[in-house]
Amino acid sequence: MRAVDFQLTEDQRDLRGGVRALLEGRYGRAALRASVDRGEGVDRGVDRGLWRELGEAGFFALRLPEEEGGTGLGLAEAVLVFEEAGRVLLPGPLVATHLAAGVVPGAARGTAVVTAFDLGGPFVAHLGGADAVLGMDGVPEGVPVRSVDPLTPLYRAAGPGAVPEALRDEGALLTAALQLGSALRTTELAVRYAKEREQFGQPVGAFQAVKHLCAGMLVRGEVARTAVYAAAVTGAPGEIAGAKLLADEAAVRNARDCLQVHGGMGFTWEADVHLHLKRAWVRAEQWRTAAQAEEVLAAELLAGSA
Amino acid sequence: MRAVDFQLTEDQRDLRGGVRALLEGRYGRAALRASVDRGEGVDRGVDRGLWRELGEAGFFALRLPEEEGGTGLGLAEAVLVFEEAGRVLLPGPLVATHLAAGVVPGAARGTAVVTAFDLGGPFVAHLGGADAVLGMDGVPEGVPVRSVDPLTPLYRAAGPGAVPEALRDEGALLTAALQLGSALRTTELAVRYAKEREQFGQPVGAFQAVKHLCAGMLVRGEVARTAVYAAAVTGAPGEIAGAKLLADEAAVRNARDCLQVHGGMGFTWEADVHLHLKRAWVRAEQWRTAAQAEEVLAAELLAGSA
Amino acid sequence: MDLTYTEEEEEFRARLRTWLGKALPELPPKPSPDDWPGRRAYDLGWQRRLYDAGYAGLHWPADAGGRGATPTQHLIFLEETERAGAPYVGANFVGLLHAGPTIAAEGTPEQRARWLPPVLRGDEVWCQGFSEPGAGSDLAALRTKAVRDGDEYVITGSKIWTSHAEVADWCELLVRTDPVSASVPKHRGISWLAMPMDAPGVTVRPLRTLAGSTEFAEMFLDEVRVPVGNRVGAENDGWRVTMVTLSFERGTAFVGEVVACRRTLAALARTAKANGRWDDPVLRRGLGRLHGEFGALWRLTQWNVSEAGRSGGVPGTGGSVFKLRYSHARQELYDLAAEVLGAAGGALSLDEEWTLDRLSSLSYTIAAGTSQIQRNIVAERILGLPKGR
Amino acid sequence: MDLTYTEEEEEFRARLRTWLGKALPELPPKPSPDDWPGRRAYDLGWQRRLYDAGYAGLHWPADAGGRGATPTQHLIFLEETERAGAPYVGANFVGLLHAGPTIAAEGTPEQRARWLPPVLRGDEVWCQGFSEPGAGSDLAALRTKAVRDGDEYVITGSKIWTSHAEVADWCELLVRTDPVSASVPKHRGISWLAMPMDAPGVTVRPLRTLAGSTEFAEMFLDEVRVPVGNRVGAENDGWRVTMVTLSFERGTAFVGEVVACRRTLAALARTAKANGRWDDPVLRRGLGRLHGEFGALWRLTQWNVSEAGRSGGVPGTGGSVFKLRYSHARQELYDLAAEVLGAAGGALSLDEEWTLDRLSSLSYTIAAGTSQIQRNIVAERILGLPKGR
Repeated sequence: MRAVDFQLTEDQRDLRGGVRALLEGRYGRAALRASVDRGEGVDRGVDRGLWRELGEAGFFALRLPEEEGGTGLGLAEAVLVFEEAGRVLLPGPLVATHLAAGVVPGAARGTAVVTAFDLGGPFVAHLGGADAVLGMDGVPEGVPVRSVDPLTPLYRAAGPGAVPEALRDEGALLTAALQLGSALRTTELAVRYAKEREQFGQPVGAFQAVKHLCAGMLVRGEVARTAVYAAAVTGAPGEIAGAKLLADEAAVRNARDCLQVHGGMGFTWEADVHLHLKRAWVRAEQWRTAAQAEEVLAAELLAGSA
Repeated sequence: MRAVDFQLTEDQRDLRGGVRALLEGRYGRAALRASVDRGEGVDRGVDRGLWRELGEAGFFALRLPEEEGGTGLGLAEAVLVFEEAGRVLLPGPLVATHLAAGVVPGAARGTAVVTAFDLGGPFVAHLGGADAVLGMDGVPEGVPVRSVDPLTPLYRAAGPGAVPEALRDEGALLTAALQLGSALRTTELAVRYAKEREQFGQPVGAFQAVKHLCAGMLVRGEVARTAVYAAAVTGAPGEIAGAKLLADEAAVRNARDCLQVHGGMGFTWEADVHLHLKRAWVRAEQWRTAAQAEEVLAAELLAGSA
Repeated sequence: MDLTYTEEEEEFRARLRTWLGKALPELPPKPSPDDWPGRRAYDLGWQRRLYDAGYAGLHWPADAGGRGATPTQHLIFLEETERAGAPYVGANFVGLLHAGPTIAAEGTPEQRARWLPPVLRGDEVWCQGFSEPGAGSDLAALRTKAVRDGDEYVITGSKIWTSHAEVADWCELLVRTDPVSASVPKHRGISWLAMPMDAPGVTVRPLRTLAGSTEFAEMFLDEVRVPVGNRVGAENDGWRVTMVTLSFERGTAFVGEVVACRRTLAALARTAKANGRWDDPVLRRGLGRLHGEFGALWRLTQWNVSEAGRSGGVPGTGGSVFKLRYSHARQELYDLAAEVLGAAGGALSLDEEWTLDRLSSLSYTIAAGTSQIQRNIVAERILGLPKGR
Repeated sequence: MDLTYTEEEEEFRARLRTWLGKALPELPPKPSPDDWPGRRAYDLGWQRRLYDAGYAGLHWPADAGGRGATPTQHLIFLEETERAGAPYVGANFVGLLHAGPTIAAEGTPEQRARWLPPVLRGDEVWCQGFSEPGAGSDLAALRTKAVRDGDEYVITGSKIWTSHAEVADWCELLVRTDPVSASVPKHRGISWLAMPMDAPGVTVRPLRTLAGSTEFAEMFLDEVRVPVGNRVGAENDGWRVTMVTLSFERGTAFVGEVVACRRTLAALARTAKANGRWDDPVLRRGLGRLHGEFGALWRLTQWNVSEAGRSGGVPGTGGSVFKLRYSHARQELYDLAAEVLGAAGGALSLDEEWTLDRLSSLSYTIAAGTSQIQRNIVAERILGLPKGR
């Protein structure tokens, strides 16, 4: 007898495994650090070769029907793919380009780079060299500002000044999936360091204080994972708001705890932990902030309790 | 050369020592548990004998000028005395009666029991057998409600429905001092238990997780102590609001952590920790709540930053 | 990933709902909290109705008299009974969830025949004698001693946190049959016994909690004689025998509670709307956040249940993850409730049910493994971090 | 308890204010953050002005060339210089606050005469060579090795987190002169040396932090020769010698920072008022709470200073209490700043000074003893809890 099965299907596991292998090969740690170095102080735009490869791998067209060149998969599969992208800190306007597939020519195949005014204000990410902006005709001029995240160039530009409302839920969910991947990754980084680094004659991970920091990270990650997967399956706005809230919190707080576990080494530019934290800060501001998510949830709670 | 000296003077130390000795003798643990047992289910009113002894010891008249039968001391000394009362969970409307000294006949000497509508609503503590209510003519009828704190009987009554505004700062500060005493006491209780209780072949206090809980308790207590003492010296409304906020937090959170350190034993009626937590909950609602204190502080911050 | 129920599952739910709609109104009035014999009768009566309707031992294997239901059916059962306001498992808790499954897994055919049917039928009540005053988190340090005397064990010691001891017929008891020594580590030398509660030498004393209630008891054992035939599993193998119980849990332990918390949260939102606190964004957003939190916890329950379903009933480590987060969220819920009510709304009055529940919530980070112990489990068993020196 | 300053103290403050009002406008323009020689010159220039005005080594004992000021005077000095926006101690940090006091306490008369006046006058810069890649929290596990060769030590190893190494003249260096063994615990066998930074074999490499800046450096030592006469204290007694430094601290370590945070918080309130976020009670109350927090931290500073004054300069354990709370509060401050600004207000832009300060705040729970180490200190040294197995 079949039962409600919240676990991943075989196909979903395969999809995730394939994406992970692709990204490990194409955007491993060396590539990450190279793009950090390359991007120093200047926006060199999205790596077009990589973007096309992502397109070929179905990153953007995943949810398009097969007759439109997609693979006809759903939000659940998209979330698994974006989780993997979040793990390796894949740069670029992934969410906006994915949402543009089937709408903006070239987005589906990764030949176009599409961004969005998803920061609720005059700032927009990855505007340099973008081919389109979701919900706008043409690409506005932008003034670069120094971004806190070396892999998310920011521009000040005149635009709609607001998140494209119709896409807000899907954008928030996919961004939550990116956060989830990062939260799971920083847990791994912290645990690995805690096993290797010795102080006072034993691995620091043998100290209960460090152990409990790591346990807290795992719990945050698993709760966020459940929320994100469930929201992907149901597509309910309230669940998506909850997923964004919990994934944002998991990504930011796990990065902070990962930094703490690493001690001084975590404070260096060389360690990847700051890249996770900075990206998590950026993504927490995208599509739906914590305050907005809480209001959505509160309204749903009250409506449902009537 | 004399310097700014935030430390206690010799006289202040003597005062505190004297009050501590008095309360240890007159209201030690056995007396505390006896009054818990005696008060079960019914308000037997304040222990008049104890109240008079407190009056004789200057508990209420402390700040009255000598010509009015007081000892002419200041808020700093009152705070030290109330801290001691908070340590031993001394019951009764201590703050209201202290504030009534010199206003309500008998309050100064402890022959009158005076309470106040300091809970911002229709509830008033210790109304049963009270001789007066601050800011009211006469004592209203009250309907007893079952109080969460076995040593703070509560009544629903018609009254001003608001905290007496003129006395709010002093009331909040003295209540903060009670909270401070409780926060320091629960730290001691937790540390003592952590040293005695053995699990897995060592005192639980040797486990870093327990150690760090206790360290957090000490920090909260010391920060609250500084805030309360400083507010007593300056009498500034902003500092008093900060002191109430920090002392409330220290009392409630330390009681919670004390309970956690005690494990199952902390969940028993026999352990004193619940008495501290319940009283801390009551006092957090008296004179100035956290939300009110934060607003006072915010307004002061903005005014001072102009 | 699939969150839609199958047709069979929906049918199961529908049948259950229909039955609940009929059975619940027929229940006698609920006894008062301190009427222990009344509570026993009420809880056993409910169990008997479940038995008659075919819902008893839903999650037990068929060869133990159970229905062999899937974890998801069990989840549906717990969800629906909670939603319908059916009685809690109450006095049947230990028999159905701990002692019974242990006997089912490790008992002899005779032991199963003797003890399991009365549990399922609602004839006998069990209690648990595991914790001791000196052995809380460190359960294996237990010292209650059983000395063999012919066909009997003679037992002396004391137990704590025993619920329903006043009205139990049997106690699943952990005793030390081999003293700890250089060659006997503390996890060895423990045996599992079924002790009749009316045996001479058993004294039960109620243990009052900070909530003022006496849900638990202390139990003092003074040369209590228990037949050797009441031992389940081999002598000195009781620790392993006890751990087996957990394999029946399958992630469903807190289903009812999460459903209840979500209902409580909705009630709190209504209260906040009615008393005006809803207009304070600090409280409103706090309620929204908790709605997201409990939504995720509900999904985590489903996740754990479906994981247990895959692994054939072996519990994942999801239980520790869930418990850590849930116990904290439950405390937050009642702290927020106190803020919504405020002093003026009765946050300090035991006449408000919220206040009693707030007090009870304090045990959640302690009972059944403190949060500190749970974090150790997560760190060492899931993350593989080393034990300290 | 008294928080009013004495007449003498108010006079001291008034004189200092007058002098600052005159001296600050005469300062040259501030060098850019990556102009290390410029920063050295600027910081030393400021130190020279302090020296000429009689404020150099205010808290040093008179027999070390200092002014023997009371802790309160020192507190006033730090408060007023911060309020006036005077330069930070900068490149003079190690000389004035670590190496200098150590030499003053433990050096020979010749060593004091050689090294202390140039520090006070602003002629020489010191850096600190304590931490190593493998010895962070566990500082005593350091492995940089010094082998005696006649009148010299030959030093090989590496150091990390050395600030101002690029422009320092001297390094206070901890080296292992006796290898750890069964009879030599790790806290023994360490010696304190003054190493000239221009000695052959010293290589400095900038260490970039997550804030993108290179405030720190790594230092590689390859058979560096240092005269034995540069050792302060006895051979193998360097751990004790180093700890002595702390006795000069007297609770004043964070005075300037707390004053600065209070100013920052006020600026944040103005920003919130201007951008409308002030009307959001969640943020407004958060700001109010932090105002209370930093108010208490300021009072705690005064408390610690007056306690140190009583105990004659021996630091209380108040330092750990303060640091635990302060480092957390500082991070909260910048997190709240990011919320007040929001993405639309530049919270993600390094063009906002807030953002850089937010990044820097991340080191506060790590540097100079992680929060975990500080909690151990509080628990073991203040509360007397036992060390674990």
